[in-house]
Amino acid sequence: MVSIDELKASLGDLAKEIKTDKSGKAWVFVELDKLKKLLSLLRIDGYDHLSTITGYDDGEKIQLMYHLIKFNDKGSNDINVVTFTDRENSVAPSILDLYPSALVYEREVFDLLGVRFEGHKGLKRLLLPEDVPEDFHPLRKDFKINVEG
Amino acid sequence: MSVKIPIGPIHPMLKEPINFTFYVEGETIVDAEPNIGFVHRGIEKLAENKTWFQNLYLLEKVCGICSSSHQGCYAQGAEKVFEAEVPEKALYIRTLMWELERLHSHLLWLGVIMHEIGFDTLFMYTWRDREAVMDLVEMISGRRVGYSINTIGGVRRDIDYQTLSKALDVASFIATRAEVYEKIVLRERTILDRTDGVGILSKADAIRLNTVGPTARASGVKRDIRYNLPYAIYDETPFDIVIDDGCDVLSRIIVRIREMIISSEIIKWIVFNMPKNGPIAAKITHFTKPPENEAASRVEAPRGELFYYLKSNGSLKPERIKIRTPTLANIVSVIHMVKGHYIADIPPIVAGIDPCISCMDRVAIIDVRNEKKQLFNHDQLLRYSIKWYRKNYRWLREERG
Amino acid sequence: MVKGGEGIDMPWGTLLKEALKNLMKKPVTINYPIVDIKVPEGYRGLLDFNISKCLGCGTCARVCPTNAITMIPSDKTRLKKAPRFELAKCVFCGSCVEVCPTKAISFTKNYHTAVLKKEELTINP
Amino acid sequence: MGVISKIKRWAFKRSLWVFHMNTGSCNGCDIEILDVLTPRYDAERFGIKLVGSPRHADVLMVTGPITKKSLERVKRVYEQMPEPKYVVVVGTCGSTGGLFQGSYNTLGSVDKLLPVDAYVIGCPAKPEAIVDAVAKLIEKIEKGGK
Repeated sequence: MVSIDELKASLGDLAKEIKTDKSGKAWVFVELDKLKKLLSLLRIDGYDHLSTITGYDDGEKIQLMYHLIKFNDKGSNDINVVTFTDRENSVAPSILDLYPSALVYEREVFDLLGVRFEGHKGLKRLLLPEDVPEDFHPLRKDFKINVEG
Repeated sequence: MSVKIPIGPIHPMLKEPINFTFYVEGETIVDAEPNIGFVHRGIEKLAENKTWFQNLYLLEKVCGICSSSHQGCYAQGAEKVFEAEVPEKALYIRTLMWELERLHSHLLWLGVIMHEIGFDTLFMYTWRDREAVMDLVEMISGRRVGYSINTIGGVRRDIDYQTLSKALDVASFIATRAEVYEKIVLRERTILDRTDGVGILSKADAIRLNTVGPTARASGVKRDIRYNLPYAIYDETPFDIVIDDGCDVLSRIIVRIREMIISSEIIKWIVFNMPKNGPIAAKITHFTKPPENEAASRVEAPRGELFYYLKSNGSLKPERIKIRTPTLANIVSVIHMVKGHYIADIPPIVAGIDPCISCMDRVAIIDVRNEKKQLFNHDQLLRYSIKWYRKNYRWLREERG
Repeated sequence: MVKGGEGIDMPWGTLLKEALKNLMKKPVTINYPIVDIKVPEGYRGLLDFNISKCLGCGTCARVCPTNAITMIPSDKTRLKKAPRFELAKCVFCGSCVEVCPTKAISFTKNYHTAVLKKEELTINP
Repeated sequence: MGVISKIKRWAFKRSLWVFHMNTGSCNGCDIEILDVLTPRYDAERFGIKLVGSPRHADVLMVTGPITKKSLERVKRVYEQMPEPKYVVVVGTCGSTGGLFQGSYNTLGSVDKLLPVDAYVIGCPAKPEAIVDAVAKLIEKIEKGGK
């Protein structure tokens, strides 16, 4: 379990807010322009496993969540880094150079939510066919489906 | 995997809905590009439109092979969202199903990889032995695949002494069979020639590419969510993590075979330590509304780390559900692994990560020297690789020592 | 990991022993279409519906994840509505069996789900 | 009835070759189809064989609700099969859409695209039911359906 004080000390004022949920997991909130700096600090600290990138459209902003693990025998830590990007002009820095496994995760978020990752060469759709309209991003909240019957 | 990739899986051996483009120079692969999404069914969007309880059955169908891992991982996350206390007996039954699933999944995969290298005898043996596990899960849950045993706050069915003693029998049976398989795999020339030294993924690369599950452990990376971030009852369960430093397909086979033995030991431990009575589920019904909350949940599925993110908005339907299946995490490693190998090695390498979307149904091979494009389907590729090995057998053996 | 070891240069050594052992055993193949198989207690097969117990409350239709149950007007129940089961949509999850207040819905052990027309499986009240 | 069609029907009776295609299923039905060919059920007793090319196949076994990416492929595979050809759908999601009704990326049921001869309901179907389906199909062919 990661302690908040330790995190605060190592991240300095990069993080906007750090909180823990009921099960003791840390959620670190950060501004978009400081995201890369913060992730590189965490990467140096030993958080070398990126579980995935979650994109979530809350109606006003698009949230990007980076779920990281620091493996350390029995006392491994997992934390979640949260940042926000604009809904109309969704851009975020690519973290491919820090985490090569982000290759597929960034393509997936781009595909389903339309967030463009700057610095990701050859960013294209991962799951949907190539011929769908360019602005078709099914996980956005204004796209509705009907599951009744 | 799957899902979205996650999703899914495909038939692990005969035809898969995944498509790779390989760039080759002569016989050697210089680059590869996967094309996935043939099984993308929009599950994450559908999940936002169904209730928390209906999603139990939807998310189980992300993958038919690791269905219990998906459902259990979702239920575990949803319990955090609902802030529910799970009875201890429910956790034991849930873990029992997870381990049985690992047994049948590894047996299935062992058969598949043997088929990929053209060794169908062992394929038939493993699938025969797998039926013992399938009969047991049918007894416990009422279905062979898609057990639907988990619910939010516990499990749906109790387990009686007869079934528990059957579980003991099955565990010992699979453990003895696993020993036989290990002997065969390590001594059969046919298997050694096709898998030893093939698909190298070094320890540093495995960590750098965030490889998960048995694929990482076969590269000497000691990472197992059951051990590192214990969930359910794994922090009390005594078990060893199997690692091997061979870094090749052979190591991946050995790691999975030994994991079967470890799993059978865990099953025996669960059977002996299961609480005798007590409730099996917390009181949450189809019409209970959760508080506004979010949770991340991880379990070690047979193929590696499975990740769920759940967010509720206080209504009967979830706000967002994110699934990251282990195959998706490993697909980057596959691209790295095939580079520098021969076309004939593609089937064992790709099958080596246990892709839930597994097989390749159509492979395009492009020769970078003369831009010639050749299309293979999976069967042709298998036949091609067996023939190629027969022809090049002698010098290859010398080359690989 | 010890590769090879004794017996490696005896082609088919380990496997041949295994194969010979299996030769002596009786076949594992079940003679299915001729001999019926036994399914275990609690198997989740096709649904059975007993309209005399049904209240017509419609809880089953609300919990069904696949919209396989629709409520249609009927004279036979107290609330003048009864469920119609399109079993071609059923995924055998058992939600309806669990929530039914009067236990009017139950699982049978019938696993013969192959049909030439989907409508053969619909249960009308 | 001509002699040739009689011979054709006789030949079909004991040797249906199956091409299996996953069009977006969860793998559950796929492993059960494979199970039918392994020692416990051993469908090769009845001459049922999985083949690797649609050009050799008599029966197309489809699992899954047909995703957009697999739509073109399933059409192409069906066109490549020689006449007479039959389609068997395995699993609830391929038969009616099942849990994936309403998704933006699936078509729903297979019968919107291809003429289907037999359905195997179940999520996933039990291997015995898949054997049943082939038995029913053989019966249908004997009676001269199609």
